[in-house]
Amino acid sequence: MRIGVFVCHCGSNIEGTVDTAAVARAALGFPEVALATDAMYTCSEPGQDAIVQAIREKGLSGIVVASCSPRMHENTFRRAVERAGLNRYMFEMANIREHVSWIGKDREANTNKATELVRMAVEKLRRNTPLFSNKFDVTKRVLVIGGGVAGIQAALDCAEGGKEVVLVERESSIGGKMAKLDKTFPTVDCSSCILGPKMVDVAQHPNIKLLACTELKSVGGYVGNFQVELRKKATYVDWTKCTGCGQCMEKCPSKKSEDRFNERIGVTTAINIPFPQAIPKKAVIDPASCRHFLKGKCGVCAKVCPTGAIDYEMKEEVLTEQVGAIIAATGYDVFDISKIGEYGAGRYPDVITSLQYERLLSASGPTGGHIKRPSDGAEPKTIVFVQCVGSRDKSLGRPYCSGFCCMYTAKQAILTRDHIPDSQVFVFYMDIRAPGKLYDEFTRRAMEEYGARYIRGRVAMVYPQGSKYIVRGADTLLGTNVEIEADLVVLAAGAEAAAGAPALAEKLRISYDPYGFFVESHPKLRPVETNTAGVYLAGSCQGPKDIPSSVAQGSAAAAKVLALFSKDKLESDPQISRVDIKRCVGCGKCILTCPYGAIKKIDFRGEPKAEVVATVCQGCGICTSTCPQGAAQLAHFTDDQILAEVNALCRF
Amino acid sequence: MSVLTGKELRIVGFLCNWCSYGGADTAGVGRFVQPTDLRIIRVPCSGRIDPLFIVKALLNGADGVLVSGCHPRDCHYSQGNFYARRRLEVLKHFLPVLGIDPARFEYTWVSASEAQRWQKVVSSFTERIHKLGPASRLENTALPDGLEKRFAAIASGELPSDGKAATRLEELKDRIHEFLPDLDIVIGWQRGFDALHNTPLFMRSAEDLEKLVWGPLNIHNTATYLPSLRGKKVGVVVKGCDSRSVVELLQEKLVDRENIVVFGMPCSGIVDLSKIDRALRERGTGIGRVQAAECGEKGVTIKAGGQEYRFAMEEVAADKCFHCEYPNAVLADHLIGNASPSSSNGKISRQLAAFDAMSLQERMAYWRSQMDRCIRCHACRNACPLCVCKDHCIAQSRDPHWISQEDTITEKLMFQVVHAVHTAGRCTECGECERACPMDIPILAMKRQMNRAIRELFEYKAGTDPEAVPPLLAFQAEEKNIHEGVL
Amino acid sequence: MTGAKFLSKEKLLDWLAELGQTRRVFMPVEEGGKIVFRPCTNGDTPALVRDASASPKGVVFPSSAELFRYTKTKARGGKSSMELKPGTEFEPALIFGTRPCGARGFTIFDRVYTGGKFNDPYYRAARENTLIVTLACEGPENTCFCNWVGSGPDDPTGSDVLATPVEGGFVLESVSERGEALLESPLLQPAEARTAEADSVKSRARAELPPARDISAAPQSIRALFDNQKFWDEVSSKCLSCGACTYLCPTCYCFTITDEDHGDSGKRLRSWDNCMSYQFSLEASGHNPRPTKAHRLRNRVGHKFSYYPQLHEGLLACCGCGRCIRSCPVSMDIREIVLDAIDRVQAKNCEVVHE
Amino acid sequence: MIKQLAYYPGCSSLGTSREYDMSTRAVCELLGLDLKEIPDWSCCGSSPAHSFDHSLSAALSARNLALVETMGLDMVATPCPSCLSNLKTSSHRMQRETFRDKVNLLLDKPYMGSVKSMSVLQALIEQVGTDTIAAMVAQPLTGLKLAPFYGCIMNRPSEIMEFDDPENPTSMDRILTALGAEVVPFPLKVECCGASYGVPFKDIVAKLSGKLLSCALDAGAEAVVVACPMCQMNLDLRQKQLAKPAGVNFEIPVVYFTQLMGFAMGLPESRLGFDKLCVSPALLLSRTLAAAS
Repeated sequence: MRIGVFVCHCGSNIEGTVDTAAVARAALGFPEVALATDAMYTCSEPGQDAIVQAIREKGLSGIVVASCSPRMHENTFRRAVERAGLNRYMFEMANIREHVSWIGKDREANTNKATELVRMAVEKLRRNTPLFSNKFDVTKRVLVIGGGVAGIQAALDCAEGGKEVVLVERESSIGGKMAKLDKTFPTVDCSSCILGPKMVDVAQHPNIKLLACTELKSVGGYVGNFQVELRKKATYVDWTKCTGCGQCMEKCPSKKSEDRFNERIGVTTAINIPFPQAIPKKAVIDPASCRHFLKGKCGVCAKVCPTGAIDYEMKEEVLTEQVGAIIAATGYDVFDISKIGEYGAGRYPDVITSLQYERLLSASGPTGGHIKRPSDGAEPKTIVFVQCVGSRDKSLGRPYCSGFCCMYTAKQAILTRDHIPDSQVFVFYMDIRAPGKLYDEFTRRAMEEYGARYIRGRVAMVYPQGSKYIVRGADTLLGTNVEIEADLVVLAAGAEAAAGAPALAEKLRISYDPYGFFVESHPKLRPVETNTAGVYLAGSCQGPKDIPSSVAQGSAAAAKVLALFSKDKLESDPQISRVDIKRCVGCGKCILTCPYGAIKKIDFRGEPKAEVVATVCQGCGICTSTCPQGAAQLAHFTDDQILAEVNALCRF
Repeated sequence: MSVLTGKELRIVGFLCNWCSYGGADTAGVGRFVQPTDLRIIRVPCSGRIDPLFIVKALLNGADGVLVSGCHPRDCHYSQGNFYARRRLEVLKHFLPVLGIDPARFEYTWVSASEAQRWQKVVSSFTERIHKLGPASRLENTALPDGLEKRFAAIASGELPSDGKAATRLEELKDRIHEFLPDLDIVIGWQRGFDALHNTPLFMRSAEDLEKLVWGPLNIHNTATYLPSLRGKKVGVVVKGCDSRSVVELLQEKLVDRENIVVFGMPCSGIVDLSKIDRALRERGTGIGRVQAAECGEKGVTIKAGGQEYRFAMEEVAADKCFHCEYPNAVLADHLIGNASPSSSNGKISRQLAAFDAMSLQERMAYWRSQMDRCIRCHACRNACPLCVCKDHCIAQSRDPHWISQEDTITEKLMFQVVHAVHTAGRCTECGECERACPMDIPILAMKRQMNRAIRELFEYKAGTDPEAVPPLLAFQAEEKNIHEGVL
Repeated sequence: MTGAKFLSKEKLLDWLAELGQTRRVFMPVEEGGKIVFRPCTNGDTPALVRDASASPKGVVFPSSAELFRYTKTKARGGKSSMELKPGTEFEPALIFGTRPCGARGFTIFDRVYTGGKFNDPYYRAARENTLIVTLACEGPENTCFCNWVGSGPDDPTGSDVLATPVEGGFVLESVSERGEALLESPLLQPAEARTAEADSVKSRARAELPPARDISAAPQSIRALFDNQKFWDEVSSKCLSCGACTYLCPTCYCFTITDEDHGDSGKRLRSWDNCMSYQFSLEASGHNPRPTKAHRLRNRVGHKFSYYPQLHEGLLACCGCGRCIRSCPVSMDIREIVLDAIDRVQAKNCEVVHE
Repeated sequence: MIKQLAYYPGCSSLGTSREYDMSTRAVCELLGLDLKEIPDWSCCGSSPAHSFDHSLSAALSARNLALVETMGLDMVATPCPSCLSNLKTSSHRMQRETFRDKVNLLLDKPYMGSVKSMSVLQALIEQVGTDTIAAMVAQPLTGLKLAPFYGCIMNRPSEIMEFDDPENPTSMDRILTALGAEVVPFPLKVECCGASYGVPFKDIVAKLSGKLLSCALDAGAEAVVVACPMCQMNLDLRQKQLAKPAGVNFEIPVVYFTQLMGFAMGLPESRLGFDKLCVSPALLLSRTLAAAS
């Protein structure tokens, strides 16, 4: 090998504390180094040209650049050496800026350290081999998991982009949390009026295949070629026949089914269409409360159904879909307020969540849009809102801010005063977080125009006294205790990761944080990508989000998918693991530990061997450190390459 | 060119690309001043870091090794640091047995945004290494006097017992006889070249069965042969310890349950031929001159050079048999009786106790003196029932090139570390490595130390549950007994 | 020729120290319960009660020897040159206290490395500069079978001096001319009457050895069984395929060559190799002509008792020391395999005759 | 099966809450809990000690815990939540090595940290259980409406006390239900009665305790059931003082849960000490007896 070493001054960034010329001189003494020089700005156009020229003129077969972090410019230089006709992997970087010149001023020590880092890079490069990507076909269909507003947006954008979409939703209708809202902040426009048309678009779009009452069972394959198994739950109603007429609901004698859509405020019929604007508008039987299932006789719905759609024998089905990309848009759940004993939720019927209150406000809700106390149906006159319930609370393991509670509480304060003009509204808050467009103005309106009384402080306790509730808290601005006699207490319950999110993440082979929210690839620069190629995130599954952010992320994820699908062939990263079949003894330890299921057992002349599925492997190298025979080797980070670096440091 | 003498020490860092390398970059961007000793090797993931890289560095000149990866749950590859955490923690527990101060190795988690934290990690680790000073080198250590005596002073313990050992053989033969027609081979033991040396027996016919013997001279682990006989129907006679190897092989799917038939024999301890040799030499003769030997309940009676010598089992039993928890097969298709286990009380072996009593310096010197004898025959490895790589062991490979042909003590010791690390969480402490060693090098100590770590960290014993996954091939998001992150 | 000399036990260390003035003296010492050959240092006492665990071959033929080292230097203008330095020169040595079998082992090396058309300079230099003072055996161990291979407890083959233990010391007899010079030390006394005592020690030792088995049919028998995979499978079934037997064997002379390269410098090593290892015959293509331990054991037994004798006038490549039996982790017995092979072929021949 | 527990009566047992101590011993004896009084026990230091010096406070408790270790027992029960709070806090703090060393320096015999402290209430719930209690009832408290009052420190802070729900405990509710009584929903069951202000700020106590009793009456309770000597004293002794600010003449008995247990299990009154209470529950209890017969 003929190696060229380029030591960068980076202006004075490196040269200021490192004698780059001395580093270059020392590098000339390293094995197989044919050329070593220092340069002002290696990454600049002339700098790159110098590398290209040196490769051509001096017949170099490998390049080391000692400059900034490879996380900064590795790709820049790889492209440069490629322009000169070398393989992009015949290149190494020594990070002498972030790891040397910027962290100390001792020029002697820095120069020495920089020289050693160059030696390491040279020793590694000597063991590098050209690596080549594979090309493979892309299935241009996308799976969107979750039919909330983020999923709907992502599905519509992809469909509009001409790609087929499979949209799966766990509930019987899409719409998600937004469908449950009465109005939205800061415009106070009707939530279902703006979401409804989008839901209809989903139902009618020729490119969208909507699967409600369906969950993800398993994911196999890799970017461009996922095989997805979907579990379609038994609805006991044949949806191809159901017209959504609702006669079954009218006649159903069992009215004890929990009303999930209305956040369990009241009950509903065992056969049910959750809300009038449901998409698909199809009935579902809840076998937990249906008399047919509980007692073995009833059959009223089957009798009244004009299309004969009822099918008590229906079984769960497993469907298989081929897709090239997956968007997870599984949303969030509301914090379980009964976990806070001092507020008495669960014991006191009139201590409710904001989302339950939203249903009380909604004209399609259980009270027809009239605010009534769940306990006695009376109209409350004094309503206390408590913010940050299950948010920003380390003791509950919920240290994060849910982000949208300040805003919806202000909205609900305003709506309360609209609905019951003679009501008194109190809001306990820690800080008002309203950084969005028109947001702060909106909270001000709640206080100033609508007379909501904002009290800065936490609520210590809620307890009943007669038919009222005493809300005891602190007013930290006045430095006093306050006690308010309330008719209704609304807790602004924070967002938490949707139930089952970690399990889903494991199926999708993506990371999740300690709270169960999915982790994006980069918090700033890759907010909708995950570390698994081909899997994207939209909406609150990544962290609590309000509607505009969710919609924006839905569109962003769709854009990523469309960009991915704009190529007919994808290239795999060649920095993946390979198994030397001659060394492999087929013990299967790599298969056990691979987080991607990227290694499979094969039969080679009657002997078990491991084989890496190149397109699934993400290049973590766990198999390499697991394989005792050194048969599995991660290309570009092989045992020999790392040993060369260790030896470069320890032998001298 | 090297570290700046007097100013720096040799500190090697292994950082994952996604979090910690980024964190170090961020620290640079933020101009967080750090000591200059550390040299960083970039790897994709902390899960890529083979603990052997760290030992390699520490044995070959590093004064300290620092590993840093993504915080648990933040791994770019979702699970890499979970595996790394287990493996690195185990290594930390293992290093002292080599005489390497575990404080010279640390692993921690730093995210790409934690510049300040990175600065603190580098500074405090560098400071720690400077406090420790340059590491002592294997080649430069000298053995203190009287170490052997200290070894000998440590008491052993209780042996398992089986009062009916004498009558078991016939029952075993009957049972094998019954199943032999359906089996290709049954592995047992027979008398070897002299009265003290038994040797593994491969029975193919009823005639072979007559050669079968039972007793404390059946020192070999019959499970060792199973992986190489895969595909055949094999019967195997096992002692309790052998059965744990069978279980471990099943755990790792290296043998097929349906193809093996296990005959479990209750064991009341086996002899250590080296101990007998030593005892005979003290009496002026040697194991090579043994004319007859008889093993009874009370011990071993040996005739050599016309004289008779009696040894109680306690004098000549293998160390592993003291406090034996599993004198009966933990898994058997045919269990020929039961022995009563000795009380284990969680006591550690004599060997480990002796190591614990040594200073780190002494341990290193001890290995230097012991490994010097190693002839690199790899009998330790080939006798190990779990060394399934055998023909493809990295000790003899040029690619990857972990170990050279130079017969330095460092290279020889490195191989033993490879063996210990590769069997970590898998080793059942059957002791075959040490028993097989023709030079009597006490290499089992390394595995014992490793197993102690595995027990403490994962409350796990290899080869006791066929369904269990070896702990280093698994992880928990929250590790009960690992409390990392001291930096 | 100087007559036999007597060396009293008390003067043994002095004599060794005297020898140590002109050459490195190696002797068997006890280490961790085993006996190995180590340079003689002040205060050490040789372990002479029985044969060493390791063979003396390592003194002459080290387990890993540096043949040469190289350094590449770059001149300005990109031209580079390679400098070669020979490995460390062999300094004169003396092995004290090997048994006759160990000394005889060197003669088996000699035929290969210096006797025929090949001349190995490294071996020759070492061999020529090494003197061997052999200690005759007083009695056999269970694994001894030197009389089977034409040797015996007082076999002087390969030695320069033969020392026979007698009451209070040793009777030293020179075997070679170089050995004779060793007996000129003022520390030695004329042996006189002690020679007879030595003779009786020798004959007693010879008598104590169980009678030798006739293995003259071994070369043909093993050759006849070459393709009998079943036979080799059976006899190798308990073999672990480790290298204890070969590395301890005084007659196993195989080596491998590797370059340990460190970029611009490196060295070429010659190290012991082991035909029981898979790597021994592994070809670069991945093909291995001896893929199983049966193939490899066949080679080891065959080499010693069939192929080597065919090349070297019927002389066996085995000195009968029994180390391979004694140190085998599973107590394999090479005698048994050889006898088994002879028996099988004989039985087969009988069958043929009967038919 | 008889279970042995060390017993730490606490100073109140010698004075203001003798009836609590008596009834506790009687009930436990009946239910097979063998309470071994710690020989030579000393004061837990109460609030004054820990307001002054944490290590001194811990040493006072640790001395008693070390005595339990000498008894060869690993559990200690105390009727008084304030004592319990000190025992638990000390153990908790002494898990920290530096603190433990500091405290042990003050002690003759170091405390090794092997003792689990619990309230008598917890011991009855966990070591006996409501099933056994229900089975031992001789005269059920049928028709008796009771407000169980736990006080503010019995369960809090939860990470130290580690028993029952800190905000809505139900252990005493379950015992009373097992005795056959009706437990009224009592939202202020973990409120502060103001005990430590008893001397300097009587007006605060009047406000806090008054609210508690009012709430109990509002909830329909005929008696308040307590598990704390301080609460008992405040709510019972001061009813006259509370009457004025609250505008109510309370006259509501405040009894220890152990007294009611003893009563329901038919223990003689001499072992239960109802006569030590200020507001006599005699009327209520005789009503229950009448209802039962």
